[in-house]
Amino acid sequence: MKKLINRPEDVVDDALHGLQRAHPQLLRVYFEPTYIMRADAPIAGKVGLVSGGGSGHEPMHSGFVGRGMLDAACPGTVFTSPTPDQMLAATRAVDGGAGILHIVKNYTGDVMNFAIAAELIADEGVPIASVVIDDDVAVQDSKFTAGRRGVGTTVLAEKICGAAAEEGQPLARVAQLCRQVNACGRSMGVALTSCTVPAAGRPTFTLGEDEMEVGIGIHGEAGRERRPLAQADEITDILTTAILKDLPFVGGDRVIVMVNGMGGSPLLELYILFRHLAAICDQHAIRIERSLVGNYMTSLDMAGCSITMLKVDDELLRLWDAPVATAALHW
Amino acid sequence: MKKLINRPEDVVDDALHGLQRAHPQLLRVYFEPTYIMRADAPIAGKVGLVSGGGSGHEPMHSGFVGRGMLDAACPGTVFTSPTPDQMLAATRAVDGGAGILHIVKNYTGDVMNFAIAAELIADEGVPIASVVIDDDVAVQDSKFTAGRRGVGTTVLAEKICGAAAEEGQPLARVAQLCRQVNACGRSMGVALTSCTVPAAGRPTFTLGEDEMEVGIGIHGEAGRERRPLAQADEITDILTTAILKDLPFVGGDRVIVMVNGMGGSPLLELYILFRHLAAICDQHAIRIERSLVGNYMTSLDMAGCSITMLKVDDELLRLWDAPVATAALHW
Amino acid sequence: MTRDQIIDWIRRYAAAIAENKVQLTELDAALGDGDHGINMDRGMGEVAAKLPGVAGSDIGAILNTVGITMLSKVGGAAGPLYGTLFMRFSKETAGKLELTGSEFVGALAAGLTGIQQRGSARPGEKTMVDALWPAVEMLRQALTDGATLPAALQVAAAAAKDGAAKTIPMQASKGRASYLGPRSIGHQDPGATSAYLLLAAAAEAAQAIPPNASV
Amino acid sequence: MTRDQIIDWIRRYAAAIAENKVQLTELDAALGDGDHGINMDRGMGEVAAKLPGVAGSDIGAILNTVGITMLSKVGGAAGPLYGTLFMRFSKETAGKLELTGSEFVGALAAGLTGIQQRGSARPGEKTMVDALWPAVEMLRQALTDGATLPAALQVAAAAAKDGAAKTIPMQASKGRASYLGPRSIGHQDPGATSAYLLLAAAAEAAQAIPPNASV
Ligand SMILES: Nc1ncnc2c1ncn2[C@@H]1O[C@H](COP(=O)(O)OP(=O)(O)O)[C@@H](O)[C@H]1O
Ligand SMILES: Nc1ncnc2c1ncn2[C@@H]1O[C@H](COP(=O)(O)OP(=O)(O)O)[C@@H](O)[C@H]1O
Ligand SMILES: [Mg+2]
Ligand SMILES: [Mg+2]
Ligand SMILES: [Mg+2]
Ligand SMILES: [Mg+2]
Repeated sequence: MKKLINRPEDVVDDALHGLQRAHPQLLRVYFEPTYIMRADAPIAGKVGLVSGGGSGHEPMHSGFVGRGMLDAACPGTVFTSPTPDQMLAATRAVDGGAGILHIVKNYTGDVMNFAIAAELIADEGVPIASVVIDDDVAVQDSKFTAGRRGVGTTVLAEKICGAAAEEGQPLARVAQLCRQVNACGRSMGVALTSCTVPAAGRPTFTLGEDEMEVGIGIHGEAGRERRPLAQADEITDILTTAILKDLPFVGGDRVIVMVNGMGGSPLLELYILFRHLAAICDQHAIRIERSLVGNYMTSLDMAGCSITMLKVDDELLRLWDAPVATAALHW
Repeated sequence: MKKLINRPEDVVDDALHGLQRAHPQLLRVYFEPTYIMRADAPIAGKVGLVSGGGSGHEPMHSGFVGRGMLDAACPGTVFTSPTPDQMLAATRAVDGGAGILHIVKNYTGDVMNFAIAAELIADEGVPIASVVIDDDVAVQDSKFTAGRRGVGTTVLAEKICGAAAEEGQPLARVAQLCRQVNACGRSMGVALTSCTVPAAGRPTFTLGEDEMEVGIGIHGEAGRERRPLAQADEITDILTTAILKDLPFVGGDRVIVMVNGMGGSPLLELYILFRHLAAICDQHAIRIERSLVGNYMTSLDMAGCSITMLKVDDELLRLWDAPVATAALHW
Repeated sequence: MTRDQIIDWIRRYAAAIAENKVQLTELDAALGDGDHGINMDRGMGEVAAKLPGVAGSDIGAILNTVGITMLSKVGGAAGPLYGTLFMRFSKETAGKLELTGSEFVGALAAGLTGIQQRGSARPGEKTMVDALWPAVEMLRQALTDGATLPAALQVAAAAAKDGAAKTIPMQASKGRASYLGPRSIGHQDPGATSAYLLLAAAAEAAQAIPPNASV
Repeated sequence: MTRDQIIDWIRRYAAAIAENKVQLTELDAALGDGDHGINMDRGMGEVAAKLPGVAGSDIGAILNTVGITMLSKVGGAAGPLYGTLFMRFSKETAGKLELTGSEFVGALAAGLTGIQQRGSARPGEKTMVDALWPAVEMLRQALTDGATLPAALQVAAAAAKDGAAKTIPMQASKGRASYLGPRSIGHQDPGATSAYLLLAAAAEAAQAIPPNASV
């Protein structure tokens, strides 16, 4: 295991201490229970946005805490959902009197832990809404699954809802925007290598030198199918075709696209995917309005990528363009 | 070789096409010869900043093209310096009448190619200054070497000089700032794994499961020494001690620090390094004024990191804080 | 079952989790994300550390601490599920210093109901429910048939073991394993396995003289 | 050496680089960044493609095209160095359709001087200069001693080969290999190796009847 870490059991706490020292103007890190809060929270009269999930996906969510995005993030240990006490403490800390939105990725653990937290928060009389993001087209949404996983659309939802909350929109509206983003966003990913969880010390799964795992989750869960390793354009075709078909995205649609690295793939490669993605959008007369290319929702050191497409209207674009000041997104 | 690429010989061009499509508002990509120009260049009366180097270090330099930073970047093939015709075309394109600064990393190839370009540009009557960045403390600067390599300080120099040029400072001043940044910046890196150059198809070097290469260059060049793999804090000690001693940085100094990932190491790990780096600065009463944590100057898929420290004064800090709008740095 | 035996149960469970940490994690690597053993061990380690501090309380209070600790220290899917099990168990046993067989099975059944409310899994979906459900059924049956609680818990543990083994040919439709579709077939569910360990620990504790019984 | 032989020289050089691409790259992986063969081959491929278009020009114009093409297509350290060599060679041979021995050695010496001005390497620093310097010396010596240009180029190529081999025990103090310090000892310099191939190609071309001589 080739990692820049101290003891495997300390990776999350060590990194959070570093995060605090690197961004003292932006955020505050608290421990026992662990959460990250934007430096100026709570903001009176503003809906508080709280998200969270297992660690190992950085910059998500800690890198999205700040003005115009999240009020707090609750990091679990690596790839393990955080616990209700964290969510409760974070929610209390950022409560500005206008209610709280929990943005939850659809994994059984995350959903249950956030649900328990929401019950406790509601008991305290704080208005609370929860939106579950489930945008991964690799998973069939049926009664035979836990439903689609929450992946890349989460990043876009946090940005857009953060902007709406920042300009003072009420909880019901912010939650509705979040549901809209979830309804209009689709993602799919591919792994070229496994990741290695520090506590495990070896790769979660093994892929042959000429194999890839298509439809991978962000925790090293197996994907939809194993295939021979393909070139970038073919990979882009596979992911984009599945995404386009699913919503479906059609000619005339306007989109925000994200080409996201899983942690071990260089930026150079992500731009190679973007080239063909843009060509596919051209073919379908789908207009790329904005884009993100980089590591936003990673899976430790996994080589691979995911593509997210979000159908937008003027209002979503306006909120996307609104100022944001976090460690990972800033404009 | 597990890479998201098409043909190895096309990686740079493919990625540049993607870059253009991802950031149409920010930049324009030109081919034959290849360079990337900020979308609104040339800007009359502004000193033009041109940099460049081999590809495979993304986001450097293409990700630094834009308002408040570079006017143009010249990418070579992977790990190979670009050529004078690129620099000449880029320089002509961004010439706003106030002269041009070339920011060059100290590698024999880069220096010679930029030198030839500068001679040709001077022949055309364009005022031109070149500053060579050589901040890598892993290399002894003596007559027995090609001098110290240019590494992390380059990123900081491009930001700071870009801000000075943006506010209309003259060429002599912008060049002098660049020399000041170079004189006050120091870096050192470590590799946990080799990178794999697409055209080569296999790792440039091999490291045992329990080895690391200390003082690595950004092209897979061997470093100062091979050592047993250490924990993050010890690695931070090794790099920081070498950096602090070299300038030297002393109590009361104010610094911008960068903890830079080499491409294959997750952000989580970089923050772990930052934690101990901050503790070391505390011990020495060195004040961290600003910080960057992330992949800014990479070496393809190499796992590893580098640390850069730049001693700053109020003026450098002011220029650091000035607005910047590029694909990789934006505030 | 006495309070000391309840404490012994939890202590034995923590030890069994620690012992099977790697195996549970490997089962989860095949079906999920490879953290079940690590998460359970982290949580049960915290629980074990807290037991001495609550050893003088009633069974309900002790198991409430167990539940809350698991809820806040295990994380993932198993944390809220086991947390719910113990918190429901605790509600049923508030104020008690000893449990009869029917009190024990009633509380355990309440815990299982809690798990099913929280996770909405029925038997056959390849989850911990597949171990817990037959265990509760067989426990109730054995007690009805006149067995002592220690004897009935032996039967229940065997049923849990069997239930866990029967998850092997199942296709998962709940939790992370469900993403695998048919590829989830052929592996034993980690949560069902840790649930079997819970019943096995209970059977052992009911049989044994707890170490601090004389104190 | 006739114009056609000059063209043949460059064509043979391009072929030799293509043939030794992997070996040159491996030498560079040991001492530098593992791209020398790739870079040279990319550049010489472009050069070879341009040769037919300039075959009717004089030697100076042909080698100017070679130099400019290498300058803009090779990159790295070798691009500007070989580019400079050919551009200086071209300046000395402007307008010529055939070169005498002394014209050839004079032009080659000018090219070497250009390389040394650009890179400021002296012999012994483990660079291409270690192959080129003895080659120029021995070429001049052999011609002075009365050898024909083909014969003298054989001697020069042997000297270049020997010079390249002598870089093995050297410690590099120029270029990327210098970062290795003492670890640079024990490997042959890639640039010296490609420089030897240049001389070997010249010797062959001078000896051979160029393929398009009759055209
Ligand atoms: N909806 C559910 N109902 C009951 N048990 C479930 C459910 N979802 C998952 N589980 C159980 O949780 C176990 C996985 O726990 P764990 O690995 O700790 O959580 P995670 O899947 O979040 O990593 C599974 O083996 C299964 O027994
Ligand atoms: N200052 C110099 N003078 C002469 N030759 C040099 C100098 N620096 C490097 N070289 C030559 O360049 C060769 C490396 O070329 P190449 O690998 O193409 O460039 P780079 O080092 O930029 O990757 C070395 O083997 C050496 O022979
Ligand atoms: Mg988990
Ligand atoms: Mg090179
Ligand atoms: Mg798990
Ligand atoms: Mg090289």
